[in-house]
Amino acid sequence: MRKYSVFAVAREAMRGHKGWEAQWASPEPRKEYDVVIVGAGGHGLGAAYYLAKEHGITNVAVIEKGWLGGGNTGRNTTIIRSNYLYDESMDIYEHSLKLWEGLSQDLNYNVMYSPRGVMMLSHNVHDKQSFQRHVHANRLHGIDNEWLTPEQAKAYCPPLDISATARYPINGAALQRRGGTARHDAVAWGYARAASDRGVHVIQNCEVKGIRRGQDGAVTGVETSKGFIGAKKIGVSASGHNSVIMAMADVKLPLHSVPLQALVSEPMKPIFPCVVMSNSVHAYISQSDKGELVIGAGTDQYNSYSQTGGLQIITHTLDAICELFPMFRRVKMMRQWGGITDNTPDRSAIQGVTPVPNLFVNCGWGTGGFKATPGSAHLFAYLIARGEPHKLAAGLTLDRFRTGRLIDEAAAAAVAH
Amino acid sequence: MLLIYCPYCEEERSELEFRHGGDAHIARPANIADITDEAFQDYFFLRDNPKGLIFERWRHIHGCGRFFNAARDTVSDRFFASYKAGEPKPDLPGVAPASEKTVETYEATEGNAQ
Amino acid sequence: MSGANRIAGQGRLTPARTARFTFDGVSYEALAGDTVASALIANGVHLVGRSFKYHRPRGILSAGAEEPNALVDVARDAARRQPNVRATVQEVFDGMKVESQNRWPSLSFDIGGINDFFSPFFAAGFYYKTFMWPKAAWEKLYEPFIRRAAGLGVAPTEADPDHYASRYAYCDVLVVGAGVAGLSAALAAAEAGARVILCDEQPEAGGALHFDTSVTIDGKPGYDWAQATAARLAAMENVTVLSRTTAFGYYNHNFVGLAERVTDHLARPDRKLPRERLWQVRAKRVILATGSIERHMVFANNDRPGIMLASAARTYLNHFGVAVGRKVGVYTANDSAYEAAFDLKRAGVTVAAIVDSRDKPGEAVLAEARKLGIEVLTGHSVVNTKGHRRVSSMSVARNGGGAARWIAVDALLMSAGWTPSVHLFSQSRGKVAYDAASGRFLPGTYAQDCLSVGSCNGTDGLQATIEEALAAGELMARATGNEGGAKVELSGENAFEWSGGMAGAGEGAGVDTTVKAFVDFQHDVCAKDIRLAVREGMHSIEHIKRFTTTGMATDQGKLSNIHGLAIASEVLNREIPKIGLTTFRAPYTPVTFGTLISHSRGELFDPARKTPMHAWEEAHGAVFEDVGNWKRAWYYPRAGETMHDAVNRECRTVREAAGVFDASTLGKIEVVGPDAATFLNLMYTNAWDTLKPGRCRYGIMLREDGFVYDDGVVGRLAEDRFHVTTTTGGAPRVMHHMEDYLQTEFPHLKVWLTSTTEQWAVIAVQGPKAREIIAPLVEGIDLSNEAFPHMSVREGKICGVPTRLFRMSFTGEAGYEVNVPADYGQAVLEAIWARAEPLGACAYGTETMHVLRAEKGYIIVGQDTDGTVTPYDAGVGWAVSKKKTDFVGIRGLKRPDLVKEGRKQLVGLLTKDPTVVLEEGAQIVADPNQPKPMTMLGHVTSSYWSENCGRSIALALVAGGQARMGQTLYVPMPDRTIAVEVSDMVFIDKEGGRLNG
Amino acid sequence: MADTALRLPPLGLRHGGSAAARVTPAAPATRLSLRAGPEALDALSAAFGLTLPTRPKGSALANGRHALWLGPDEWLLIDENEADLMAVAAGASALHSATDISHRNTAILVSGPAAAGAIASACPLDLGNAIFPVGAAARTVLGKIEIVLFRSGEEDYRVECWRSFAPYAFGLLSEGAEDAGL
Repeated sequence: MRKYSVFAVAREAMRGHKGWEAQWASPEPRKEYDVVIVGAGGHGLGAAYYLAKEHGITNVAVIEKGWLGGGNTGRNTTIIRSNYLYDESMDIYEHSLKLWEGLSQDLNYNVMYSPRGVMMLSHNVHDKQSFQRHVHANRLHGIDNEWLTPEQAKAYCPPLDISATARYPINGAALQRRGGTARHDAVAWGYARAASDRGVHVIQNCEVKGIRRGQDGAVTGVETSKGFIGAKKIGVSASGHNSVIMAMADVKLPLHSVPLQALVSEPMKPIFPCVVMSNSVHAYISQSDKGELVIGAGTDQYNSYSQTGGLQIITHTLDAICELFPMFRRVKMMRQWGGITDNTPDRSAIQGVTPVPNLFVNCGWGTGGFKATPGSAHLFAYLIARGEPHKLAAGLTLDRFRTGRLIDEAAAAAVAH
Repeated sequence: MLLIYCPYCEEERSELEFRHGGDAHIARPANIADITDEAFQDYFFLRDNPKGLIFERWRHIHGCGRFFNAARDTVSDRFFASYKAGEPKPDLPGVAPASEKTVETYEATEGNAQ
Repeated sequence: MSGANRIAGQGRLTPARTARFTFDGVSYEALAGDTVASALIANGVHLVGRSFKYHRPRGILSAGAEEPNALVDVARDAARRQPNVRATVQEVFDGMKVESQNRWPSLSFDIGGINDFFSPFFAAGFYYKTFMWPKAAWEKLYEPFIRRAAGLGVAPTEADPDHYASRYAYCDVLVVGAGVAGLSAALAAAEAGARVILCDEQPEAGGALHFDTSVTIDGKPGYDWAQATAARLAAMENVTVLSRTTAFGYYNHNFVGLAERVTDHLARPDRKLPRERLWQVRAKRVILATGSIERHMVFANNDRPGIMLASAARTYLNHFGVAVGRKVGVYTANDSAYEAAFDLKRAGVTVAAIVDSRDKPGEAVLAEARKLGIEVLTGHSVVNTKGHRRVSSMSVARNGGGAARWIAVDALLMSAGWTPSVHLFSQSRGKVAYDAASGRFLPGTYAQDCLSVGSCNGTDGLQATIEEALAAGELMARATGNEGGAKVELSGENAFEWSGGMAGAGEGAGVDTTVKAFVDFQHDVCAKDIRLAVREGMHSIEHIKRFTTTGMATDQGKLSNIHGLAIASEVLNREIPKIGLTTFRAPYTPVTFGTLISHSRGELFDPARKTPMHAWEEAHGAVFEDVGNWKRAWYYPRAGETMHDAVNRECRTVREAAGVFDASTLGKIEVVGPDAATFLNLMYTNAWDTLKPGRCRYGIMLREDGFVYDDGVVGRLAEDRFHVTTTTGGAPRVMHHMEDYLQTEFPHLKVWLTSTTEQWAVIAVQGPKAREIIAPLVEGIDLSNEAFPHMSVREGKICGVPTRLFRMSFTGEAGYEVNVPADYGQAVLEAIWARAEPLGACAYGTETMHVLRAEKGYIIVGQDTDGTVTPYDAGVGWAVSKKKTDFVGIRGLKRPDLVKEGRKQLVGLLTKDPTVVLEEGAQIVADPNQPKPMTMLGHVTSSYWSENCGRSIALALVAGGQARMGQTLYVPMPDRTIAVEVSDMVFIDKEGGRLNG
Repeated sequence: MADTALRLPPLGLRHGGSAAARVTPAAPATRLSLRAGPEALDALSAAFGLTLPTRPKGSALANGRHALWLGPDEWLLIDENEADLMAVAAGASALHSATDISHRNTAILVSGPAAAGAIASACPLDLGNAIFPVGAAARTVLGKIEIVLFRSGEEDYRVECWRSFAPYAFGLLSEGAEDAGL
């Protein structure tokens, strides 16, 4: 594979960019693979890449019913952070953050990971108690997260209104400086290119219609719109559609799928330096490299596989954004969209074995899946290769809903992912 | 924003007046104290999350206050029926139950990009 | 003179009505009704902006909402400044300040223009391939540079002083678009008696009739017919006509968002007027008459100022009376552009040539061109242009590679045909279908109750449009139960039927990878970029879009989508429908946040709930804190006191004398009915049938999974009536939770729930002198310990008004909670205060309440517990009935992990140094010297300086806490490690004697 | 014995709106949340001196006493003469639940030709004459709060809300009234 570099770009510039090759191959499926991964999002493609790179398993196909990166990978607001509360969450998100830090170099693909800082605003005593609990837990776990006074928060994010007369005045903020954003499409494309280069087949426009199992109950392959594809192992990582895929193997999961909406403003010159989240008023916002304000809205209340949602969800978020940043009332919304997230009862992901032999699942990332991409992919590859979870993902197993060992970040902190 | 028919108010009202209540027809076991951990997990956590026809609960919380059930398509968000709590699932002629064997085509949810 | 290019006798504006505005500091005159674009062209200004990436000089391309180039910054004053305004839509008002964007130091000399020179390095997606070395440089160097280069306008920096309005509206038929089709449909529906809303984004009705002067309807010139029809509709009682109103989003169940621009065209708007108004329309039926948008031609350097859509030039001439040039070239692939040439020629403008890429244009337009003496070059293409700040000539060559010749022009009009505006249809989740014959995507399968009519439906021809629209209007009216009115009939005539059109790169786009033939103007996406994307493996149109950013600019691809698709189709050698369209997303055109949020700002952003005694508290110096939506008195500082001083004084005073406290925000639910006790047995862990009327009990409520959900004191007023209290924040969800179980799991129970949170003002009077304070005010209740012991409730009167008087305590002192009907709260508090103050009592706030209850080890659900704590963990396992066979949570509570050894349990913590106050949220470890990640045993949930104990106290959730009594643990802080001892949770009056005071 | 405490209603003497839609606080009234099954309706109707409505959005009026249908077993009773409704309810022997909410709720009157428009600025209910005629009542939302809306005349509406939400409701209706009156 041709290495990407400034020199390569310069060389191509001189000859009309005629020399670039396809970033990934578009092969016809083989009869059988060692591993079939369902879902070519960041998690699935990344898992394939790490299977090839770290476990030497290259006879792998990632199958995708649409276009790769077209699910939640390409629809989210790209926030990256690891300052979660519980050990299980801190472990996996910090593992992910460390991989983010070197991902462009590892993939030879600029994913534009930008550690511009993620700041969570505290508006009342309860917020402060909760955020300080995070700050302390993070520090003792070895994760950066610091408490800022309102003045320090304003210095870090000048557009912030910290006047005491605001409806929800700001009494401090928690800041993770290593948190930030990345370019979502580049993550999918970078993994696809790097995986394809190592021999992985990325098969787009190939819809899974069934999961075939042998007499021992173990999986033998998938029925797809391109015919039967044999598989010794299957990993399912299909974000909002995990319930549907897993039902094909008669596995029921504690998931519900709801549309999560987001929007961008028209592009403007740099005005907003970091990522700001406010749980009390339900808003998060950053500015993209193109200059658009990227704003995450809430989920609709009902199960839905439609990638649209109600206008009231958007307006509710904008209420809060404009209350925090009254200057933005004259800014215009340019595009709104939705993605389908699959959510667990404790808002933490499930990654692990299933009751079906050789069928592995990676689901329930809810609204927090993007930031987990490299970490989740890396550990999912380990799970598929070894048949048992890596210790960093050992807490994310399915049995916790039976035993009650929940990882309830939401209940503990009421912090939106 | 949905327009939801409330079977008690006998008219369609804005979603703003309603709160979603999860899956319908999941009865709390009468002997709940005695069921197994697995049965409790089934009752409290595991859900079909169907793509297509779903039977779900709504509460007209800012209206008549009543819980009721509805049948809706989770792909088109179209309602097929609303009925009072306690009534059985209605017959829905012509409506296929959601099934993993008949996954919607990609275009149905995703516009027309291929 | 309102501009040298204004042609006397042309257009519909009134020459006598002028307005002055500035563009980049230069003052110009405009006519009332001008857009910024028409006024600039009238004044000979063609260079108005710079493109996003290459900073290419750009002019005005269109005359409508699809404009990608002419984006300007418009200001009324410093705070009323709006970036990224389309000059083609914005009407000029007197005193308006317009600035160009994305250029430095000036529009005509823009340093960023160097990007155009280096553009070979900035091919699509180049940034994915570079800027990776050295690693740190991305954040420090490359990204800031990219960010500064990108972006268009400058964001507002002051709070927006304008206000916005909103309106929910219902109708039988919503008609979007007031062109021929929309007006006809609205008329038919309205005459049939339907409730109709008709909206159009332009100031006046007419749509294409603004430029198409060859149309007559019912014998009138088309534009005049449109105005008359709009006026007729507006006069009808069942019709609402909204101009300057864009239907921006089509949501579920025929819910359509409209944005009405109310004052942005006015020089001195009435301050009462909102700037914009959001309409949230729920329509039984929707008729989409959204028309179509002319496409540009894709050829080399097709972006120079002065190159514009043919229909736009016609609009500027026929509506605004402005000639876009004096020697005009036309480059087209369909007949409609000929009419622009005819109109200009008739107005005295020289038409250099009509270059038609087709071999056989329509006969009628050819004949007319001949008659007017206009040279037509069929089978030719424009292959290049010259001119820096304005086009100066076009290079024309016969198709197939003939020799090119340069023709001098000062404007070049182009048309590749018309793209139906199916945006709203697509947003409604209808599926478009590709019509190969006409090369258009048209409405295919409908998902909602709507119909498309006219050119957005691919209907060509005036009379066909009228008939289709009339039929649709009537059908939709009938379908919504309207039976009135006579059938509407209309007839129209037009000079020419249009045919032709093409999509994709023209001859002049070349296959050369250096040619800049723009597909997406704003984002500088050229035909070559789309080819590159395909070469790099981007085969889905969504990949192509995201890789090249075509269609992602502020115009959202209104001009570029079809061209991009056609080029991809050609390179991939796949038919257009096999490649598909990208998804259309709302909004149709950008909508200000202010409009979307309308009233929700300041005090109307989120209700701030105040108790009935709020004014009294304010007058007595209270500082308030936010608890949920409530404003609660936090502490009452006296002159010179810090918060710490005030809280210490309040804490001491309550235990030494007494204190009064506003507890009104606690949730209250009246549970009434013969099965009330049975119901509470199911909802709480405790047993309620044993509670006698007149007595109270502390209750714990669980979720089904066994975790603590809420708590509160419940008083039994009668056999069949309970007064339940909940936490302040928990009131609504507890009510919902109880209703859920009552209605759906236990519907057989005869019991009803009513929220009474706000019926009662609650004044807690706590401390040794509590009884002395209230006794003289109370009637009908024996306050003695024997008659009215701790945890009792009585009904009687206080200060002459009814009260529910609770003998209870959240402080550990003897005390009362006086409930009175809310409107009496302040007066009763005043009466109590009049007695309390002389007795040395104080008013105290929530902070003191927190300290006092912590001294007694009383928990606060939500602070000392989170959603992972069982009653046993929280030290209130005694409240879980062992006898009951059912209550919500009984099974969840028995799950393996909830009964496991070593769970986190609530305990007391005493710092070894009593003066050190722990930080709430601080983490606890056994070994402070272990490496990170440390094993954390738990965290501090509550921590205070206790003036009454003379030391700090804390509560904490600690793994295996009960078994660690007396152990030393550590709280590592950034600057030091604090040693603590695990203790009992009760720090004061362990026997509880003070309660009976 | 202390003086009898004075009543201090939440909205005081505020006024707002526009000429076309006046917004004013209603006078104090007694209110009851009445809950009962169908078998108790006759007895309760007799006790209250009006026929409790049984149709959605229905209401009944007798001598300044309104009964508004809120749900299939729920009515809001409002007595503008401040009669003791709890005492009346206590006199009915049929099984029911009566809870005094006189002070929980407060009311705002919106009247004038633009009254419906003022309310529609924040209320998603269809207020068309055919669907919300004079006498119609419904619990619904106004902006971010819950209200009970009652149409007492062609151009007269009563907005009932909880007392702590009243300033918000009043502000919202006043803004809506200004805009609707333009």
